[in-house]
Amino acid sequence: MTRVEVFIQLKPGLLDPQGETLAHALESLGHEGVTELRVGKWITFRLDEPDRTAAEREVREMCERLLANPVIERFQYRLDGDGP
Amino acid sequence: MTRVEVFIQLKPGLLDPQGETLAHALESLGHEGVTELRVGKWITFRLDEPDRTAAEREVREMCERLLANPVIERFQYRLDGDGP
Amino acid sequence: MTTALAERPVTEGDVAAHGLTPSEYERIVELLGREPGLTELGVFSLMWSEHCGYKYSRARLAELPTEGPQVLQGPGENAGAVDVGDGLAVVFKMESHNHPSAVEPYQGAATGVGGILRDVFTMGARPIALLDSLRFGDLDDPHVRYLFRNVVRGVGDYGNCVGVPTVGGEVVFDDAYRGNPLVNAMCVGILRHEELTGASAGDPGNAVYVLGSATGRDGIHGASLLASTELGDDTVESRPTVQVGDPFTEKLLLEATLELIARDVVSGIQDMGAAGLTSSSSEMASRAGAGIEIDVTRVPRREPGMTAYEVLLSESQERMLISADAVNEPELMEVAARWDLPCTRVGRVTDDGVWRIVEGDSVVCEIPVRALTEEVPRYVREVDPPAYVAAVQAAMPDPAELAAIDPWAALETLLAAPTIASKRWVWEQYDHTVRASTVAAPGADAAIVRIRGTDRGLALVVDGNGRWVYCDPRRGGALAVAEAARNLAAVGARPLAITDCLNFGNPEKDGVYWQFVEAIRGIAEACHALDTPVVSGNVSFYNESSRGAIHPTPTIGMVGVVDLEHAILPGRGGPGDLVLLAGAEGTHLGASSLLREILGRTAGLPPEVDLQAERRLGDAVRELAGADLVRSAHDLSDGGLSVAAAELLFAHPAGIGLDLELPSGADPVKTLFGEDGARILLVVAPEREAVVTRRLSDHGLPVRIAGRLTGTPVFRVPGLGERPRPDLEALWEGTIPRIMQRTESSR
Amino acid sequence: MTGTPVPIGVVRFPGTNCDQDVFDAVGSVPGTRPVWLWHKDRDLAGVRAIVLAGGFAYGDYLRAGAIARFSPIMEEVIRFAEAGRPVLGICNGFQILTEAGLLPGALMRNDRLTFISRPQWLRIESTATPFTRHYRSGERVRFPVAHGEGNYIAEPEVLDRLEAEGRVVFRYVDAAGATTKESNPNGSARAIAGIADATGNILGLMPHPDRAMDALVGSDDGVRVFRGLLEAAA
Ligand SMILES: Nc1ncnc2c1ncn2[C@@H]1O[C@H](COP(=O)(O)OP(=O)(O)O)[C@@H](O)[C@H]1O
Ligand SMILES: [Mg+2]
Repeated sequence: MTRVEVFIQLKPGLLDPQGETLAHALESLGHEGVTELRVGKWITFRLDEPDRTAAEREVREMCERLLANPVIERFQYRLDGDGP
Repeated sequence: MTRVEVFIQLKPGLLDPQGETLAHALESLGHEGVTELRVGKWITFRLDEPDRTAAEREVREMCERLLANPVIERFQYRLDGDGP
Repeated sequence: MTTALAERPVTEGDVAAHGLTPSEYERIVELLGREPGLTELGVFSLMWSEHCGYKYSRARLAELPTEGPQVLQGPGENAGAVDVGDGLAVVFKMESHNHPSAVEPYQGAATGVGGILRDVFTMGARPIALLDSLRFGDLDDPHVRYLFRNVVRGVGDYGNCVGVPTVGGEVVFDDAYRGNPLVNAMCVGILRHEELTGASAGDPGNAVYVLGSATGRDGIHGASLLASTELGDDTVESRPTVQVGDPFTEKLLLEATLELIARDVVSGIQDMGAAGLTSSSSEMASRAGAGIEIDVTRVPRREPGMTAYEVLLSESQERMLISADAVNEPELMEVAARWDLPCTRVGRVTDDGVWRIVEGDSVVCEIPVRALTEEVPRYVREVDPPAYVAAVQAAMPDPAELAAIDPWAALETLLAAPTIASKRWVWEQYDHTVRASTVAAPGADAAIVRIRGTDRGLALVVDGNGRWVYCDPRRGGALAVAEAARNLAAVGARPLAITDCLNFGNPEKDGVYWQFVEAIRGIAEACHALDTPVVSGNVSFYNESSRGAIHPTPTIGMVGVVDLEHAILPGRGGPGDLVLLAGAEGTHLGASSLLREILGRTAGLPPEVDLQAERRLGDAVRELAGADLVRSAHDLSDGGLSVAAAELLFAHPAGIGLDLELPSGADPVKTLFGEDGARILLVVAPEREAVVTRRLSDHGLPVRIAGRLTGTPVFRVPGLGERPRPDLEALWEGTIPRIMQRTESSR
Repeated sequence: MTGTPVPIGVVRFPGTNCDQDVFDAVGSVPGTRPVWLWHKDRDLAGVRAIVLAGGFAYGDYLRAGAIARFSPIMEEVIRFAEAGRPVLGICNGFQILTEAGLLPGALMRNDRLTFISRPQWLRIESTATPFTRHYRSGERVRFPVAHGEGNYIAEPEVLDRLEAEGRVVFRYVDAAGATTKESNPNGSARAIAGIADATGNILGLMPHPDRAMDALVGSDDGVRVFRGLLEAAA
């Protein structure tokens, strides 16, 4: 059982209306120091694929085909505890 | 400048229809080994607060007050590269 | 000051890369009296593109009737305006967002809705309704399902958030649209005559402001590259230019804009849509016969390091260009601040007729305004019908093949065809009740929204049949207008005017150009005959993919008025009521849904249009409605009498059934599935049958008793047998939800 | 009703889009005077009752109602509500009331994952609130629903307490009055469409009584909600 985390965000340069609105809200709550705020997705699951490389290949394919929208989003993933 | 990442997820036990639908979609694409899939939020920003403890206190407050809804969600955060 | 000429000289390669012909380039040099700079070249390539400059369509569009006593504002402004009495006017327009939706269906559809909303509220009108006209390939294709789901989500999320009800529309599925879906959105707004505002820069000396979102690199070259070229496999390349919509900011812009106009603070205001700052500023100046000067360094940016070129051509959404007397600046800023919208002074209106762009203290562009807006090259040519037409028209199946069709199997197949099946799956995702004014919701032949403060409503519909236009563009164009008018008649409404969205392939190809010319002829003829001038519209060319051009698809958005007390609403009446067929018997199967769905063929000629009959039918039904002689109605269209009767039945409570009678000796297939126009089914009380029949005859219309509503949920055709209503209804209601449960593919 | 009309506040947040519908609904009841309340203000202008209208305050970004809940006006609304004065939250207004902690639970994304817009049958489960006193207990009414995040959820104990204390005010049902999977538009726990606080003076519901004020647009079942609101305010 591999524990998988996928991180998805709008491509840089694309407008992130949610992020902009949230940043303003935080500011008006007194958190002035917040910049470059982006809101993305965090997807976690377990994958029944003991072989590390196979698991990695499969996760990448999931991201490209379904989890992320290649037109406007970019993704990262992490298997078990390893860094993104 | 502290780089902040906030991770928000529905509390365990709460039904996550979006997660279930995604899991089904993955399965029908041939990814049978996927279980316990949850869809959450990944919020990233920079915080202009050099002092580590102060930054951490501020981020925690943001999460508790606004970013997560304690009734249905739980959160984690990470400052700069440190583990969640 | 340094000038544009300081940029490196333009090469032949640059000219080609900007999609300009050598002769167009010569014309530019002539107009400028010098070689253009690179930025200027980019500006010309946009403003002279079909999308902004209408270089292929303008001359032909002139054939459309645009005048009438009811017209307050015809084509030329952001939207048209028509008088609806009580000092009120309805403002409306339809626009396409086809290529952006093909590239990114959710954002493409959402920003399409955003753009058409802005076109209406910049006129000073409050948007009160949206409609959408959609075309996709075959739903069995996983990618088509992906496009369909996300386009519908995009239309819904945007309109729902802004708070404008989406009250009607249409969806057609045909392989002809597989590589290139169509997403046309129509917005309808209302205002008092005196609030009608233009997008003119007004007097020289006015200050120019940008209101709304900051400018990013969104959609650079979107208008020219996406809308003025075919979608090829390299479409991937245009993907980084995807625009993301922000309906929340749009809602703030809407309120701020209407407040500014009500307070008379601005002299002109225009959406920064296709070609962004470039087209909005040059068009505003052009309308005022003035010049304009803008300093791009003052335009708020979302990203660092943007060039003047990028700022000029950016298509970032939710931005407005405003011209106002500088003395109003404090009030302008106050309103903007209250709605949390950035507002920045970026330039001024001048009297030299020059479109001047400066970056700090250097001049980037210096172009006569008219060169960008009036001197656009116009191409007119005479072309012959393409070869396919004769072939398709001749390809009718032989009578034996038609006679072999089993009517029940055919009806079941038609009801389950996604194009004919219920679109509930779509409109349940659209907020169609916000504003608490929706009298006839999606599901009716035309939507009705009440006009607040009056006892009348607006009746709204969009219609278009690309298959018919493909088989005979002229007839198909006229039939689209006729069907829209018939849909309004079926709710008791009187048509006022139309907007159109002309979706075609590449006009540089003779065959496509011919379709365009012929279709406009047909639309013009119908608009003359039905007295519905064209007050606004949009042309979308280059709807092609590696698989060729789409079916030529003009979609017609028609607006009418109805006296709410006498509106005909679906589902009224009950067992014992008669169903009358107003209009002739069906016989025509050419280019019909039957051939398409049962024989898999697009063949033959579409039915003939009898515009006088359509007009008489409309007059008669409105007269009957006014006298409360009709309980409910449904017009005949896709699938003919049998499908219309079934849909009429499904609008009634579950316990109701229907007996449908065929004239003795009639050919069942032709009678049940013929798609001849000028026909409406009327539900009337038995005791009214005589007077209704007489009144219809007085209008010179054939009429017969086509059946009756019964108290048992069965659909019966004496002589042919019967089917339980629930079985047929399950096919009609269940098809799209069932198909949409299957997996999808984003590629 | 005689005397000077009773002022009732309608709050406008950026992104509220049913404000005019609610303003008109309130104003249609003889004896009331609808009053706009602006999100940036801290002054309730002497209103005797407050309605939080539907829409997409702050675009519903992050979570529906999450950002609006921190507007200056909300501090006053919370004080007003805690003083036992009538507060009605419709759709987005209900979401804001839960985010503000004035009502328990939360509204999650519809289980169907899509926006749902349709006429909806509801059963009146409690007539003990001022807003529902003009209905019969168990009566069926029809209001439109139109939302993407109406899936009501709360801890089981909370749900039990709401039921026990008669604070479940509206429940989703079908035309026959039964609660079925199809009759529940969003997956709400126990088909809950609207709830009240312990005093009954704070009511939140997802369906739109403000869009059910005239048979011409499908239903006038909502009129009595606003009549009750006026009486509670008077
Ligand atoms: N995309 C859509 N959005 C909203 N309503 C739609 C859409 N597609 C179809 N409808 C509604 O479904 C009903 C049937 O549509 P259609 O079959 O095109 O009607 P007709 O054949 O009478 O023109 C109409 O009320 C129409 O408004
Ligand atoms: Mg119709």
